[in-house]
Amino acid sequence: MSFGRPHLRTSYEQDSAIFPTYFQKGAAGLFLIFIVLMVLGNGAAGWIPTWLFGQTWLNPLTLVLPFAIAALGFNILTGVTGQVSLGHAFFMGVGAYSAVTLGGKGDGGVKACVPFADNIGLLDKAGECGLGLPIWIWLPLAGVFAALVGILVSPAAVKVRGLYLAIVTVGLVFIGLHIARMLPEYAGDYESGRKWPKLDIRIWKEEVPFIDMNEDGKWLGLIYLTEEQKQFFFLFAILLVMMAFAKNLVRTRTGRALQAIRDRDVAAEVMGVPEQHYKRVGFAISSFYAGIGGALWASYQGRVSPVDFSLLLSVEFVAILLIGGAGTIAGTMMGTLFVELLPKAVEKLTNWLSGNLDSGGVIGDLANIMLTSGPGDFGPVSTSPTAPGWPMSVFLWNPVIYGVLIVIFLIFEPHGLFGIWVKIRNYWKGWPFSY
Amino acid sequence: MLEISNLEVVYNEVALVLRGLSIEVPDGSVVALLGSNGAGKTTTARATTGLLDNHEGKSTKGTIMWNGQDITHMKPSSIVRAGISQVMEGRRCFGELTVDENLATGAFTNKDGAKRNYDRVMELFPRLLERRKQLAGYMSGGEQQMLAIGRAMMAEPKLMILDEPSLGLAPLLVQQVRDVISLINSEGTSILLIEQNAMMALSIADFGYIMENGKIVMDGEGQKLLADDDVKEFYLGLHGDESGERKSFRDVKHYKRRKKWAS
Amino acid sequence: MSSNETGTSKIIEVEDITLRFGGVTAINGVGFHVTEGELFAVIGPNGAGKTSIFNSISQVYRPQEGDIRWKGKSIMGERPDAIARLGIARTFQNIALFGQMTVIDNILTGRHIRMKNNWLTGMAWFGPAKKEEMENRERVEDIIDFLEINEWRKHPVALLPYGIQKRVELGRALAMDPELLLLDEPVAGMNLEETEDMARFILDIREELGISMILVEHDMGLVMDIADRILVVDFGRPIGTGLPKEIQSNDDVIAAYLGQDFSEEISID
Amino acid sequence: MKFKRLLALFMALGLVASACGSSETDDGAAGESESSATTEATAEEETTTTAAPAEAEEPAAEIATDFGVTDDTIKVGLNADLSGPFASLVAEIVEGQTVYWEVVNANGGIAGRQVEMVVLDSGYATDKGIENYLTLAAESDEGVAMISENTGSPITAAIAEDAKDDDILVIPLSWASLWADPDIGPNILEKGTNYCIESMNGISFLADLVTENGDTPKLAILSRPGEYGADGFAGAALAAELLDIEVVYAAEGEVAGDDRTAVVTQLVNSGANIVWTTLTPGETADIFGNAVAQGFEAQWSGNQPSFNYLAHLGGDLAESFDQYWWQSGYTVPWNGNDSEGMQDLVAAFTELRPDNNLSDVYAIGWMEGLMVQTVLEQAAANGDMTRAGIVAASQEVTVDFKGLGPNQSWAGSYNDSVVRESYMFDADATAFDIQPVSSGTGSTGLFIEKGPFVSEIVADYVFDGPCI
Amino acid sequence: MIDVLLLAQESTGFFPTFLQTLIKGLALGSIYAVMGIGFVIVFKGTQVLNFAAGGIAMAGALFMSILVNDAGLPFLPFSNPLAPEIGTTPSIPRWLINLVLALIIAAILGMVLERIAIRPMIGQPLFSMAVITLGIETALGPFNRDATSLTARSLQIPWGLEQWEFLGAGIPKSYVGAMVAAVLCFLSINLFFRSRFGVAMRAVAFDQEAAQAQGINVGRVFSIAWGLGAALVAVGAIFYGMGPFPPQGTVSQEIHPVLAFRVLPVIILGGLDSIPGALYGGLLIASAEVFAGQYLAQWTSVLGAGYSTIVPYIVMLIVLLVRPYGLFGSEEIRRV
Repeated sequence: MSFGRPHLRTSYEQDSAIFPTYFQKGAAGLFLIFIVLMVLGNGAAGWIPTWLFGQTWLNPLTLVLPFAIAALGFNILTGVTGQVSLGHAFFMGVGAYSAVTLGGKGDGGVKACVPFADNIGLLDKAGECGLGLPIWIWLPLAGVFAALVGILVSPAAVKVRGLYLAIVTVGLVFIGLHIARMLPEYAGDYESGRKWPKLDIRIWKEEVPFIDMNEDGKWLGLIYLTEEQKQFFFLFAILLVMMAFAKNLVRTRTGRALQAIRDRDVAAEVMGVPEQHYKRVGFAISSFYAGIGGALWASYQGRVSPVDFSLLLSVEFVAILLIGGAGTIAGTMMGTLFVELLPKAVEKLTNWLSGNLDSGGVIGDLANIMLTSGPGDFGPVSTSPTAPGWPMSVFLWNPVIYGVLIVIFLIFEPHGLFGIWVKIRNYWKGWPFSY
Repeated sequence: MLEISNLEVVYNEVALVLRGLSIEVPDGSVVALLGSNGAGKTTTARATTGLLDNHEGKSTKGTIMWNGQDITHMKPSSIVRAGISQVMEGRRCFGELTVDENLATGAFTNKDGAKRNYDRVMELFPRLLERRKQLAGYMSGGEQQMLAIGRAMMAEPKLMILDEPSLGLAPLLVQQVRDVISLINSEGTSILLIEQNAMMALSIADFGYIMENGKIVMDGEGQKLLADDDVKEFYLGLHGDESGERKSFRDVKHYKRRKKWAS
Repeated sequence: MSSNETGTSKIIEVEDITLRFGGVTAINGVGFHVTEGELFAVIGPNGAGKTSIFNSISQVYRPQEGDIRWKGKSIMGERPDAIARLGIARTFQNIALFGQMTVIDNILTGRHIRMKNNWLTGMAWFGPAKKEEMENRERVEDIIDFLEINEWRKHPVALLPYGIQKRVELGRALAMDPELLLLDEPVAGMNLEETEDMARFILDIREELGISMILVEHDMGLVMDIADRILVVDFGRPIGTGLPKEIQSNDDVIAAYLGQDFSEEISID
Repeated sequence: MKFKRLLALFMALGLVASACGSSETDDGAAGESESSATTEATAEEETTTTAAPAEAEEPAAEIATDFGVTDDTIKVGLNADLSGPFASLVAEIVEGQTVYWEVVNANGGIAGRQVEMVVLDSGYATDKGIENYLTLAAESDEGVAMISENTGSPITAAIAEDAKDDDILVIPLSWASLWADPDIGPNILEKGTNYCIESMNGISFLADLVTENGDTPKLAILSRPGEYGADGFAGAALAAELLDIEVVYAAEGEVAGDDRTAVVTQLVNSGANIVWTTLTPGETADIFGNAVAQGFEAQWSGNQPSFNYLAHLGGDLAESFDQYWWQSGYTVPWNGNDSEGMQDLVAAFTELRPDNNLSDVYAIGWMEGLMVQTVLEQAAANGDMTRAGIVAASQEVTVDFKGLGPNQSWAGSYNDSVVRESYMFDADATAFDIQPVSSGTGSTGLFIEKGPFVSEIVADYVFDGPCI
Repeated sequence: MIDVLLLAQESTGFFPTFLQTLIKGLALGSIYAVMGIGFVIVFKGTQVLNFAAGGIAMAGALFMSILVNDAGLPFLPFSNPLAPEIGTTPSIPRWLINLVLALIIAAILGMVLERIAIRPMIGQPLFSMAVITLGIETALGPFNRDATSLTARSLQIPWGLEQWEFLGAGIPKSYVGAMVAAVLCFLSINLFFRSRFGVAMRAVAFDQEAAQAQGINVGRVFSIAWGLGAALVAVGAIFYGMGPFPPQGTVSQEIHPVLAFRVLPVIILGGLDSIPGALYGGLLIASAEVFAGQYLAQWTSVLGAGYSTIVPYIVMLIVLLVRPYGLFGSEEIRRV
């Protein structure tokens, strides 16, 4: 078509493509290749994560992926539809527990799946409900169940607006936590939880999985991968599909309706967009993503407890949205990476600084200012992880940093990392004529 | 005396709304500032009373001097203390407060004179006295306009800026507002009257300015402006062509048309 | 169809509606009808209840009394989106565009009721959804072309100048392929040139598409020139209906609204 | 993998590194807390500084290693709650272990190697705990040789199976009776008496007390949800059955959330004269305080973390606790006795942490240190300090806790390896006085009333598996 | 098991239990109401839903415990002259003076937070402002937890667990204390709203720019709103730290931060901007919670342990299904 003029688009189809120009297509492709190389442990692509997060960086990075999926859902509800929810953790929980009920191992048979089985005398002792179904059943259904629960609570949720909705969804999280306590046959022990099905792909309930994600080895007889690499690629592929879905949603009729409700709800209704219906759709789709994210997260972790689906988890998504930039998919990805990897990076950085305490030079000085290695020193961060009181250990500083970042981003860069990226891009677009 | 010279105001760091505006309000006079929608009249009022911040606006050039003091970048509360009060466009009474409480907010900077000024307002607007315990939100537009003017009087200003006091009022009430303004002026308060209703404003103004696109395009004594042909055409809404008759909007169509709509 | 030969069948009838909020009566027994292809104007001072009439027609507010009929069928109690699907489009006094969306997306949102793809087909993109999106995109480009806002196509509307926003809003309403268009102060705050442009768009829409319109406007010049019939309201009460000429000479209207010497003082707000 | 081992062997043969490294770090690190959070960077630095050939104390070459053990360092990992609900407690336990290693390292370390702690914070969140475990158990330079402390039953339950797969030894900071069961946690090296046995001993003690006063014991059991609550409750119920005590109120797993009004009402109305709790300190304070306020009189005790001398003897309820509470435990308190272990501990803290406040729980960290040292030395003696080798060594040792608690070994069946002794402490509000270690005075207010003792029911009971 | 429970229920009379439950409901309701008013004042003054109230409240309780326990003050060169002797419970007047001091410090904390984080955001969407407070809450948490980890943070309540006997029911002095505190707070807030600054605050709440045009220093009004809001939630937290309430005279890092979230249903029911609403909402929600906790206890094995703590949220959801703007909130007119 028109290689020489990248901005000239010759059809509407081209104009509304995800990556409209050849340059963008190429950049996206290169980025994908970079990620693959990085995960395969290629030296050239791998030094940054190693330097920042240490040798075992692949684990934290893989952990980001389920969060990214859930964050996409949060973005659809809060960034695109404009409905402020603090209940995302609840829907992640619904997805996760649907997954473990369908795919996990149970010890009480089908009887254990009846709520309060032991109270009404079906079973002598509380058992765990698990049907042991394969991933291609439990994963989509985890999303579907979460979406259904989303629709179930929507009568209360679509009626209230703004901050009222935020508070209602706070209530949802607390109620969800309590339901988990009421129903140990699904949720397992309140504090230690239960075991989730592994990510292995089975055709049905056979012993040896069709594709094994938990052993090093050749994948489909093609390429040798470690267990961590397999899991990363599998989750990454799911994330890409979910990203494509989200992008498609936003650029079609439904997505526009959702955005219209966000920007002007009354005007949207007068334009023929039924507000409550689309809020419900937004809620359901968002919950679907949360469910998938929650199921994959729990499955990758192997075990999570009900208490992990707390308000703090919801707040994490708010931080992701704000730090990344609301309403955009690229921003959501940046936000997730930033928020999920930040604590780890801060820990490593502190360790690195404390290693350089006595090295002199700029780094040594910085370390001396920041760190307290013993009494009489006044740095705010204690090098000892155990010293109580002031100065605080890096573990306590992490949430502080995270909270302060939310504040700083909101005050100084409301468009988040994505906004910063756009500014940089525009600067270079105009270069050398930066105005 | 209020002197605004070469004032430039920018909103959101991009939109230049005032482009070198200069006006004067001598002590004891009524000055009218006229212009169409978007000319920058309200911006002028905001700049003078320090309310630009609320709208992401900033005065980038020029000065506003009040009796020899530079008030360009002063806080609104200091400006009110210095003796300038504004009656904002759309009245902006505190609907959930009673009439008395509304007046009390006006006396925020002038605790000492509160009683005296309260009596003066009530004398001027007996209607307010009848309704002193009523919530302002339930009053009619005309009463609210009286309340807004009364509220501004509570600070005992030396200059009162009125932004579109006739807006949305029935012709009869416009008449009343005009009389009240004259009365306040006669007691020694200077008035800067910002209006779209040029007829009403110029009929009581000692001096008038007409602004367009953020600049003064014409000025002169009130009666003189009223008689001006251009003023008649553009600010009294009498569009005209050479023949002196209004051009119908039905005739403006098509001359720019390039493409047929539905084919 | 020329502007003088308006159709005879009533497209919408408003019958003695009364709307109250708490203790305030916003509309008090207003009634009128609009025939096919007619340009009907509603005038009156600020706060007279003009916008409330629009809100009642689009059922954002529900009048307590009276009836509104669309082609003979009552639409009272319908939801706003259902009204839109009947073919009633509107613009807003204080622009109500979707600020963060681009011009294209805003107008495409107007196509909402004329499109069918849902969240499922939309997510899949390939197939019917894509085809439909492209077809409607073409239609939107026609509107953009008509309103002469090509250069703003990809800008988020919140960043556009006021006059352009007004046009986008008109475009969004047009995209709904309406049979009745409610225009709420389309030229408020515009200078003469912009007003002329808008007048031209309104007349074109009317002549070429035959869409009936109800116009709320302060600019007496515009109203008197282009409206077929005029309703005057004050304090929620109707004080006169008729041809522009009749209105200009109606004593009640002059007393309550226009003022004694209308020929000299046309634009009283 | 093979290549790496060969390389390690080669380096060990060629460089003979250990002694010099340890003597150098002795000077630098002995008195500073810095060494507790030793990092990758310092580790690298040490390797380079020790590159110069020096005399070896013993040939390191014979010891096989895989992860976490180099020629001059041994990394042990702690998956600790340093920001969550148990942070104050766990921080002091970690401190106990830290000081222990400072002393050991100053004396030449283990098998000529310095012990490095890698401390990660779980905040008592299962997900974070699992992430930490994955980091610690990584099969790379960052992995550790064993995990010397893993806070909490939930997180221990969550990683138990992985620890088995990874063949890595874990010492839990949790006393559920599960961990001693080879089927559940073959690699979980439980320390001390489990909740179940503690409940049995404690209820025997309380029952005797009531019987001596001529009353018939009537028992109320209060437990919270979760492994901890379930295990403590199971022990209490078992004790009631074996001692033939009437259970007048059993709130099994019913204590949760903030409002415990109903539990208090039922407890007060039950007429119990013995109360056994398996709760958190906050829950204990609430129920105990409300019950006492309503005139309820009984002999109270509960599993170890039900009671916290700081909160309970330092708060408004101090006198009531003094009057009605007996604390159960399985390590001696700060001024509990003059055993060798306690003297070592106090001496080390007086020298290395003079400003720290005295605490009962340093002993727990100290004992973890003793366990790890014993196991690692056995592994070194076996010539196999691979993770698997360490696990194997743990089955061969008996740890001498030097009077801080009953000695312990982990070989044999469940019934053989469980620890049956526990202590009962008297809470004394007037003695409670927290002072810096260096002052030499002060007290946590807990004094040994009885113990270490084994109640009859525990001595006779055959444990064929965990109580839950 | 259930047989045992039924026996237990019968052994005390119905009426004393009922009375005791009612009084507890009123006391807890007073605390919820006071904290609710704290939320409402901040919302009225600055249009911010203060999710950081939990952190501020707990910090306030910590200030109190520092004042009544330690002679010195952290980071300050001078000591607290009114501190009771170490290890002794202060007399009631001395305790009250320290309470006022603690509230002043909490108010200063609120003002500082407002100045740093809220002031730059004035005029932004409600959502952004609320989220900023979520950030503050997250950042405050570790400081609070760090402070509680040092030693037990007793509040040295002078009346401890003492109670009066009344018609067979034990009525703890703390409950009465909470009610008295609530009444005082309610009255003084009402008085405040009639004062010059109170009228100014209401004016700012209604129309910020118009208030500015009257010469009202909007910044100072914001400061006062946050100061008052912080002090009120601190009152709630300190009185919740008393005797028969769960933390039993100490500042609890498990309960105190969550307390504010339990108040959210209260202000939803009462309406974000209604002071009487907060009062009624607080009493209603707390009564529901306390009565459910007392009278549904037989069903604990089915309802789940600790079920009473989610009663507020359930009540909130049910009410919102029927009335989307709460019981006392007024329905907004949707403007186009």
